[in-house]
Amino acid sequence: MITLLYFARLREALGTGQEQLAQPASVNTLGALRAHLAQRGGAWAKEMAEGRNLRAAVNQTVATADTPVSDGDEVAFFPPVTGG
Amino acid sequence: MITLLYFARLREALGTGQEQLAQPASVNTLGALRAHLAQRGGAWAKEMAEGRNLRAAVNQTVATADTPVSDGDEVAFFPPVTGG
Amino acid sequence: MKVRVQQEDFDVGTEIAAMRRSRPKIGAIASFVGVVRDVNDGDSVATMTLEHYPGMTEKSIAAIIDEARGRWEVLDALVIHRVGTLKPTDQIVLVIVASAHRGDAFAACEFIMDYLKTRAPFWKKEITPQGGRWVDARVTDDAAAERWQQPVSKVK
Amino acid sequence: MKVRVQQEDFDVGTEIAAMRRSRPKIGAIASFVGVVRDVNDGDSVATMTLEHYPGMTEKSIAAIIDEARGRWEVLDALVIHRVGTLKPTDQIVLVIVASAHRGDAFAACEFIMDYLKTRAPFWKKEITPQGGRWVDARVTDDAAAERWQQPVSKVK
Repeated sequence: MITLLYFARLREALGTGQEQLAQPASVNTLGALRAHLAQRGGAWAKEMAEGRNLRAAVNQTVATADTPVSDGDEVAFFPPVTGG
Repeated sequence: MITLLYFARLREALGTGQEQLAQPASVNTLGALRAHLAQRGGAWAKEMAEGRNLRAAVNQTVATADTPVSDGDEVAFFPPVTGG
Repeated sequence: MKVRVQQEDFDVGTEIAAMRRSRPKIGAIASFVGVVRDVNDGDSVATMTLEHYPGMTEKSIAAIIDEARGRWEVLDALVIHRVGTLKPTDQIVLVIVASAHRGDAFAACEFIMDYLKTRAPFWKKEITPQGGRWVDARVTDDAAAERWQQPVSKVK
Repeated sequence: MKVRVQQEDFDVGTEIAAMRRSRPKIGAIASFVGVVRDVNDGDSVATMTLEHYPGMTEKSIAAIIDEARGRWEVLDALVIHRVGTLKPTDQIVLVIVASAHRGDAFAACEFIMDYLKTRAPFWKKEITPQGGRWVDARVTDDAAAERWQQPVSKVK
């Protein structure tokens, strides 16, 4: 299973902050995972679209589209940060 | 009368922190006052010598050799500052 | 070097006193406090809610402090960032850097703040008379963080 | 804008809290605390005595704050400088600058410290195992103050 986390505006738009996902065979990278989630349609299609300014982390480290994703990973999606 | 103030290392070297001086006729500028004091000899000659790294203020404003000095003024001599 | 993410308020004086205690090599302590303003982008702000990513947030800040330690002489550093709901005039964030010299303390403190703004996973939602809105990331914050990429002159 | 020259210690938290109170335009507070170190120029320092020029010292610091206000957006500023005899780990000086934005707060705070070091009439005498000695002015302090003569980039 992959643990998926969503934060802030994204969490509200998707209506969930966390889910467990059985790793699909086609999904080996962060980019592929994002495309997989976009195929859910609706808010998912909109929020996960390639043009959206979305950040992600794999196992709590900032990640890019080609970052590998494996079973047991924690993957988080979130908007650009605005702390401080 | 001119009020003369000496601070820090200079105060210790001259053995005084404050004095009243009747304005000599030849003394109309800070530079002339310094030369006048240097003529006292001993520690005065040494501390007021032209080569010494000495700062001065007239009426609590940083002054240079050509700053005018008049009766009633407060003139301070001191080493470069080292606060903070 | 300490990182705390908490709902509770903090006291700068208490934290600086703890840092100074029995540390006679410290000559300079620079600190920064971020405060909730009552206006942002022209709208009045009633409250603000801060969300973070538990675990990653603390690790990100620790990495930012480590980077500062690699660039300047840092004897100690502390970052406290509040989460939850805050109102105008409330304190949001505290950065303290202790060094032997003031140039290092100032530079490392400002560096940590600039990087924290653009790298640590926090998100702000403001409640204004028009309703709630998530604060957008600022281009000026990216610019502030990016200027540290250039060589930095060291003044001690 | 306040200037205090005093023998008593100060508390940064208390001063920052007083500055924040009822001032919802303040978004950023940068502060600096100078601390007595136990070593200077290679010698151990037992105590340090600070002398000042009553009247001129306060006026000089007020002028430095005014200059900072002309360069950056400063909502409030406070300088406290202690005089008398201090020992290692004691606080010497406090500078606090409040602004809407952190870039202004940091720059104005560091500017005030750098100028205070080279322009405000204070003198330090250290007591070391070798006896008392007046601290010499530092070339690095002059350099730190001089860099503000150049145009300064503004980051908000």
